[in-house]
Amino acid sequence: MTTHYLVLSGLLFAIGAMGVLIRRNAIVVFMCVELMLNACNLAFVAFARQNGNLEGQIIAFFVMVVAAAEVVVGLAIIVTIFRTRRSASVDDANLLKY
Amino acid sequence: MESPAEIVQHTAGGMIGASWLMIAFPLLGAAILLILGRMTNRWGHLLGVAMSLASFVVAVLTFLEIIGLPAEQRRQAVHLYEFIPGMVDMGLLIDPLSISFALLITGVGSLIHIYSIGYMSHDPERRRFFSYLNLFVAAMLLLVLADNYVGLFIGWEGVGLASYLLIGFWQFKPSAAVAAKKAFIVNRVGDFGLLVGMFIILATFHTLTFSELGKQIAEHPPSGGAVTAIGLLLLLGACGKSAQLPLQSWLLDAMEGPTPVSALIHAATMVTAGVYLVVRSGAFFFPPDSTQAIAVSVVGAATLLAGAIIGCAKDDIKKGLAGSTMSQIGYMMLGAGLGPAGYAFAIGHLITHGFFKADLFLGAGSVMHGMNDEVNMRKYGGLRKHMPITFATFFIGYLAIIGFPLLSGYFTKDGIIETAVHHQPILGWLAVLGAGITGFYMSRMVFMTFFGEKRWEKDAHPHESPAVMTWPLMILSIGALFLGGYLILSNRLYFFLSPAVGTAEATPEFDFASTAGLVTLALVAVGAGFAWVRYGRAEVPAVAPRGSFLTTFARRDLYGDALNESLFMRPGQWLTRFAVYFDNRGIDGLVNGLAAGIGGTSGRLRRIQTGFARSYALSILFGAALLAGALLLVGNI
Amino acid sequence: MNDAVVAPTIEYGTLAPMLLVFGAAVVGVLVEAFAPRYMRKSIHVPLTLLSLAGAFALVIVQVVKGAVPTAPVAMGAVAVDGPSLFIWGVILVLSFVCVLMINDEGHFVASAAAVPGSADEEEAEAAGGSHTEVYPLVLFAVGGMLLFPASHDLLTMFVGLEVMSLPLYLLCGLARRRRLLSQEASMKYFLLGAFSSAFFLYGTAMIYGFAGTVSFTGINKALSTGSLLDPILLLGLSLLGVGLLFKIGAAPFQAWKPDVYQGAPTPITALMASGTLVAAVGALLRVFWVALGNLDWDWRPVMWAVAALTMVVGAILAITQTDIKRMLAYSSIAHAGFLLIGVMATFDKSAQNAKSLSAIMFYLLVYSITTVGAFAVVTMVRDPGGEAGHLSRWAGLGKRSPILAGIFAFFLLAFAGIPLTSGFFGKYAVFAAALASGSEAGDSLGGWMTGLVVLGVVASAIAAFFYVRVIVLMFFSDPAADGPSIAVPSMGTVAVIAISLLITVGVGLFPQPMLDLANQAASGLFIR
Amino acid sequence: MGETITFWVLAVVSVGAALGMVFNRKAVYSALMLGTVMLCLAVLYAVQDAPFLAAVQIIVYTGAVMMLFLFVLMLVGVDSSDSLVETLRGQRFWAAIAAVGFAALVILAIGNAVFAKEAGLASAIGQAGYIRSLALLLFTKYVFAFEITSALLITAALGAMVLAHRERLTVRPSQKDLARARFLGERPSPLPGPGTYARSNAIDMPALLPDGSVAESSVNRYIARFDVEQDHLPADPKLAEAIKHRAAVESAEEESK
Amino acid sequence: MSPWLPILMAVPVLGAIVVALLPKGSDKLAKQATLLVSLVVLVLTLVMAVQFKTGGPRFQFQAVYDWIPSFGVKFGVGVDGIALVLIALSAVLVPIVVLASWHDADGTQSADGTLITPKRSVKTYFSLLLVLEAMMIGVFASTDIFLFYVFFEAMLIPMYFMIGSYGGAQRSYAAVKFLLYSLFGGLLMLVAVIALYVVAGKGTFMFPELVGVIQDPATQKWLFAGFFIAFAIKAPLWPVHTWLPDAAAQAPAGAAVLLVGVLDKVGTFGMLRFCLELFPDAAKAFTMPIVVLAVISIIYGAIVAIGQTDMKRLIAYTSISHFGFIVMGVFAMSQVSQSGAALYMVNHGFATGALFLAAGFLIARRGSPHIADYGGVQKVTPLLAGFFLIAGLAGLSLPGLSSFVSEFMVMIGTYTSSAFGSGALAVAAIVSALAVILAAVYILWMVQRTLNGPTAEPVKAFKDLNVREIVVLAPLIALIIGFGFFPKPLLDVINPTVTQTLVNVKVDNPAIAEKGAGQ
Repeated sequence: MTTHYLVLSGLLFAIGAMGVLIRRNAIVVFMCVELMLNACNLAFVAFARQNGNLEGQIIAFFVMVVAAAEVVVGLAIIVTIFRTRRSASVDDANLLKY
Repeated sequence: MESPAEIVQHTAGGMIGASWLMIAFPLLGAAILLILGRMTNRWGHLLGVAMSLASFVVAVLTFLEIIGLPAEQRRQAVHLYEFIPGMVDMGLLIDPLSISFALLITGVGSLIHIYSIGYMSHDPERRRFFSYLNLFVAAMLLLVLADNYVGLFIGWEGVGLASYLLIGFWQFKPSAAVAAKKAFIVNRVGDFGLLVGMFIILATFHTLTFSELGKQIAEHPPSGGAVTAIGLLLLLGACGKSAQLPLQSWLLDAMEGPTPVSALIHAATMVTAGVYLVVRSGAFFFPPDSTQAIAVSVVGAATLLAGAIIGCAKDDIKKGLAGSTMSQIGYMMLGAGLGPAGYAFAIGHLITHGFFKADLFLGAGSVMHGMNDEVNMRKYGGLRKHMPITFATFFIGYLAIIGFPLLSGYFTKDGIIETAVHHQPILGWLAVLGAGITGFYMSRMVFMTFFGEKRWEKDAHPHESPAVMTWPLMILSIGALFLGGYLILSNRLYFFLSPAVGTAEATPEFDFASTAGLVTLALVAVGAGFAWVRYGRAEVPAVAPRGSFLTTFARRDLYGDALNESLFMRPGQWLTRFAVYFDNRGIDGLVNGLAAGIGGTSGRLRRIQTGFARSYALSILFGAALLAGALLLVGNI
Repeated sequence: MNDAVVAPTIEYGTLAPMLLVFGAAVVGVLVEAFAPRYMRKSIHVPLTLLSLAGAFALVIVQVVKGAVPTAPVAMGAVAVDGPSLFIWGVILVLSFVCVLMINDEGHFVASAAAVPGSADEEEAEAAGGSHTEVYPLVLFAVGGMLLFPASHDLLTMFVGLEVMSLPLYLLCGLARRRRLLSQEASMKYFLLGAFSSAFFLYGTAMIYGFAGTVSFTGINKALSTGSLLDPILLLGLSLLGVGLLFKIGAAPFQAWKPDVYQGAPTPITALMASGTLVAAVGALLRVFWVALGNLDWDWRPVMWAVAALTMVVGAILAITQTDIKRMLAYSSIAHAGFLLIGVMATFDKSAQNAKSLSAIMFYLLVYSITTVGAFAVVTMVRDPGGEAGHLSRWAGLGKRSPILAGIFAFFLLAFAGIPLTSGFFGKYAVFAAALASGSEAGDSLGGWMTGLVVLGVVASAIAAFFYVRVIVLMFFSDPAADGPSIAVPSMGTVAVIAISLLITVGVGLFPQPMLDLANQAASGLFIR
Repeated sequence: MGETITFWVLAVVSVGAALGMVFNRKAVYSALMLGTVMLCLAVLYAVQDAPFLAAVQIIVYTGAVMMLFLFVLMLVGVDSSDSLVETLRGQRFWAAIAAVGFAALVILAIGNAVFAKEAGLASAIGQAGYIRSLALLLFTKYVFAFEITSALLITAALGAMVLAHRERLTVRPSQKDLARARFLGERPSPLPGPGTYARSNAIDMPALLPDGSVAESSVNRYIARFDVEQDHLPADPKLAEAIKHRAAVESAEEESK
Repeated sequence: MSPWLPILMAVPVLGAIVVALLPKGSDKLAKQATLLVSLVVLVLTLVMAVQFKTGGPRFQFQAVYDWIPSFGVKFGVGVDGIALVLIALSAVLVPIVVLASWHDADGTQSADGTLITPKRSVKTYFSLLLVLEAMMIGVFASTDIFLFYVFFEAMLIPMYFMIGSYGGAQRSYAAVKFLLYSLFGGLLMLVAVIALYVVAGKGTFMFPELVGVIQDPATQKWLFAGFFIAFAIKAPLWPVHTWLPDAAAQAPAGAAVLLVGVLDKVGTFGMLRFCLELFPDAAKAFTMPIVVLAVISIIYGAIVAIGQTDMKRLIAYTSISHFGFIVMGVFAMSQVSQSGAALYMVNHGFATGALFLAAGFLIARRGSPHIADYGGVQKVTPLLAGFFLIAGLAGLSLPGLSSFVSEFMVMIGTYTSSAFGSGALAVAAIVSALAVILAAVYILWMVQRTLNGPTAEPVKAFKDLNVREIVVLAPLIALIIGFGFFPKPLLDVINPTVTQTLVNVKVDNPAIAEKGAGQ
């Protein structure tokens, strides 16, 4: 079964990554990152059972905490940008280039 | 045939040991005059003359000491100092050949110095002129006295420098500046030959010193190829310095210099350095009847004709004389190519030519002095009454050069012709022809200048030159009268020189009634007569008539310049332009292009940095995929 | 059910430097909460500086005492070995210096929440407000930097990574001038950082799946036993690499660097360009040399390509830059490439590896110090609208303020690696290590290492061009009529520049003491 | 068997939801889709002997993190939706290629790895029990990371404060202050209301005072200006004049700024 | 441990610091101090040189200190004959350059009152000059290859600033080009230096200990290439020469003198010492291609020089031609050719130095380096013209002037070299001899266009050399003439080193003229 779970996690990770690439709304982009983290968690949990130790699950906890903190910071940044530009599109922020 | 005597390393003191003073005096003079500059304006010319005379005195004393020695000891090498350690030591070779030259150089040189006091009296830069003259004398003495090829070469280039400076003495005239440069550069072509010749000498014989060379050749007779190459290369050098075909073109232009320069450098001494070189190297590299020796003669014969033809067409008195110089040196070369049999005559002609040609040039200078520096003979005429001394001396020189019997030129030139007819008949008869032409153009010159109606410019007031100028003329004309006979009759010169240059198989005899001699005289007479018809009796037009093809050919210096222009200068210019273009656009262009290419790459590549976070994310994902792919690939290998 | 939990052992003494920094950060937060506004700065500054200095002193004490532990501490989470201590020392010095710069007026926004250009902002500025939260945030970031390269398992490393990054994401957006750029930088850094840490995490998952543990010791052990799980190991390796290479800004993960460096407040840029780079390289070394050291056969060829690409991209793209900070960012990319050459210089012999490690650490030290100095100079060259970022504004600086321009030129020459500057010896050390390890018998990459060094040399030459171009602008061009003004430097900035200059010159003339330090630190290699 | 069925059902659902999240134009839908994925994952955790994690997943992720997302979405505009036009040339194409390639590589790697039989968590849990085992790990082996995580949370809080919180720089005027200001001003009473008319319920119509004169101040001056600029004046010249006048006041004020 | 060389380096460095720290407005004092320091260095150098024992060990005045033990780097200095004469060359040129540059940074006005160069920092210029002097001495004195490299590269920086800050209109382009070219070569050399250290495995960079260590031919070739490219760029050899005309033309005359006169010599010096002795087999293997490049340099440089319209560029191209001779002499690997090459390095320094300075004085009077802007200078300023002419003649290697001896030795040494048996070297020598003609063309044509002919209008206002300028040129001219007739002192010092080099290169090519010299 581990393989199944891993393939699923891989798919979710790739979908998340693709979402980051094609979505313009910063919030959605960020959601995609969250999806990727979730995919990681799935892998950790699967491996935990595969390897017969609980470390994977512990790591998954940490990932959740880290994700939560990241979400806070990230959303704060997005909000700030939105206030300034009235837009949450990541494409609109491209003054810095070349 | 016998080789020259061995060179003895000079040990005792005496005049020979002090012979370096010969060079040192004029060198010192030049240095003082150049360094002190304007401070010496008042007495500079006197110092110059004094130094030249001092050198002459040393030369005479050395000469006396040499002739006091037994013949086999007359070659003395004086070691001066270590020049290039392990390769060349600087030293002097005092032998009959070099001392003859030294006497000529210092003697005629001193006379010309004295003459110049008067000739240059109005020039504000007279002091500089004398410094150059002194420099020239020093260099020329080094050339002839050095006991090795490097020393010779230093002198060789030194006289080239002095010549350059003196031709360009009036450098503010563009023509003078160009002429000076041309002289130097054409000479350098010859120097190239001399230089490469030295390479081969050193490579073959491991020495550049005459004494060692003699020993080497005596011990290991050299193979043909290298010697031929050396000979031809030295000949190239000689051609440059002596204005022989094909490097003759500079000499006519060199007449831009003050007339004493033309007399000293471009007639009496420097231009004969080529002959000296051939004769000096003769024992080593120009065995009689070898390819290179014949080449020397051929060059000589060709040049003597060319010079003569050019001389016929010139209205400029100095250029006419320059043509004649070429021609006379051609005779010397012709003689020098004949081996020891011709050496004495060649050197003899060289010495007598030194006198009579200096005489002629100075005479011409005297004429110009009196004619507001006019050089066009068509604007002379009838001057013999106005400057009698000049006329007389000039006339003596004239007679000497055309080979009027019993005058200097007669003996030496006839000697060469006879020897040539004997050894190389074709060349000999060409020389005879040349003598006839000489008779024509020299007569033409004399007639146009001193005879006929006066054709002067309005403001010309011809007058005799001051004594300081006429005295040297008189002394020189004495030489022109008698020196030839003294040297040639009873083979005085031949025997004097033979320790230095070797002896011929048969001791040459001067024959007053040889066929060639008589034919020569006849031709000369015909030439002179023709000249009388054309220029003595008939009126000389003030503007040169167009003349035939041959005249144009001669006036254009046988198209020598045109040939140089189309063969070397134009292609050279194109090459230069191409090279400059190639350097800027090609090599530098490549470098700049590379830089621009990197810059351009940068300019394009930075567009990848679009500023869109999503593109960056894409590159990260791609990178991740590549990294993973590569690692999986590497891991599975 | 009632077996007692054995209390974990935490070696507080060993971890003291890090704990001190974190503690100070927490105290800083409390100061924010309770101290009146007008007092906050005057509390923060000494607090921050003292804690950093104290932490540095603690590092020194450990080194002097020679009490470098030989096993990981804090239940195997942290490895405080020679390299860690060296890197800690470097980071602490750098952060101290950066805090001196941060301390200057005018770098940080008065009110981050106020919309740029709004009345609110004006009001906040008029009130002279500024975000004193910057200090605790910096301290947190520094704490993360200390943890990141010293962590001994992947989880701690991940946490360290985030602890280091989150405050930096925030700090990037706090520039006082050109706030749009600053916010943009912040968002880009954040999104891409989160994206890349997801990769890091996925890699961690794979490694965990392979080894059953995330401890470096355990991974290393698992590698030696061999397994049927190689594919996921390699996958994990590559994804971990993505996360780490992103942090040091290696191509093709370099794209964020110019944008973020340009947009962020300059003192923060300096901190990122120095401290973060040092920490990230330390972490990279730990992962690739300690955990995956036995896998060098696999990762070195790939790293070769990354290093080559990074050097070339950094050097070439920098040529056409017109913004000084952006140019320095690209230069930092190129230098990351040079560092990667050093990272690759590992092979069988541990003595040689120690030399390589020492070379890398030496390079990190000299490069980062010079970088901080360079950015400090950048802060001093100002236009009415803030720092004069555009290079054309720098024209003729050498005429107007020769000393400042001279110092900056010296830093640039150090970047270019001209002898008698510290940068030269850094570059030399790394190249020498690479060639030496490449010449070891049996190294399949032998000739390739030489090739890489030659490529590095070519990249250096290209890089020299843009450094030199700035010097040309400063010294050989005539100054613009309305050129930028030179801010009267505060004591802090003067100190920063002086310290950087002193080290750059000193190490340039006598590198031996620093080399000794690095050698000593590297002699024991990493704790495995 | 039960696990397999659960897996397949949830796998299909979660992948579908993930794709839905990526491809849905509306951000809110995306958020809901993400929630779906998270819930699915929670169930899968539970299936894989991680019930505690499943609970945390639901509470922390679905409960807290997703709510945060939704809040921010509302802040930014709930109905915001991406345009379907891709502005970056080739972005979608290459994104798809990269994602598919990456997924292929991952799957290839996983597929090539030969897993042993799952070890199961029984031995790891052993005597202590599931939760206790977790706690044991968390508070011994990973205690340092655990503690350091606090720094992360503090940072997050601090960061949110810095970026989002706007500190009041002036004292908020009290009601007393406001009242005093009003009575000190020109007009203590409220402005008259607009004249509303049965047919057109318009607030841009000035009220008429009892004397029949027009109460200019009854029309909002911005609206008056709008009317003037849009040439939207009433037919009654008296009213039109009043609106114009009112608009002129606004313009003058605008200029004086 | 002899203190001479460290002192020689320390004095100018200290001088530079003092000059740099002088208060504002003390320009004159700065100049005087610089002159004093450079004269002190000159005196010290001469005193040291006198104590050099020609028959003694190869490296004398050695001093070795630990510098960077971690890298195995020592601060090792010591001189052999060639290094000694080159240090002496630097020590002689610097005071002359100081005097020559006396007003270079002051800002100059041309005769018609237009500003030619703006005022620039005098102190900086002269302290850079002194720093450069220290580095020049250091680079020749280094016996540690790493130290050599350090000086080799570091030397670029003061020169870069001297060109870039004090040069002509295109100065920044020229300065950057100069720096990047040299840096690029230097970096390749760095790789070779490191590789040498690694491959040799001796743990040291000391040159004497590394001679003959590298045996593997392939390794030798690679390392040789690394060193050679750097030196070829520095030298500069065709086709990597294009930086020189720009740099020399844009640099102020004094800096140009040091650039062409000394800095570039490091390239040929390096070839002779490092390329040959460290990698003898590779050197022999590459001889022919290198000699071909050298011959191309000789001819090509001369031809391009003919086509120049800018005096300083012209001189620069002549130098390219001359460097071709030096390189040819080095690689012909005979005693005579290498001694000639080493001598050429010195003589070329004097000759080109004099030419650049004289041209510089000319340019300072007119404000234009274009040959076409002159004419008839001789009439107005005979002294200047005279010096210019002599310097020019030295440039065309007129016999009697020092450069002739060296050029002659190089050519004849190449022709007679038996190192390679084949006639190729002989052909090279003959082809290179064509340069004597081309040299006459480029020098004399320039002389004709500048000094001769009718006096151009702006030239009429020229003033002749003042005392300072005479003091600048006279010693150079004296040296040129003196060594032209009496090169023995230099050759005596150079020869043993060359002999040792040939022993290390394992070429049995004894002095060709042994027999001739046995008097």
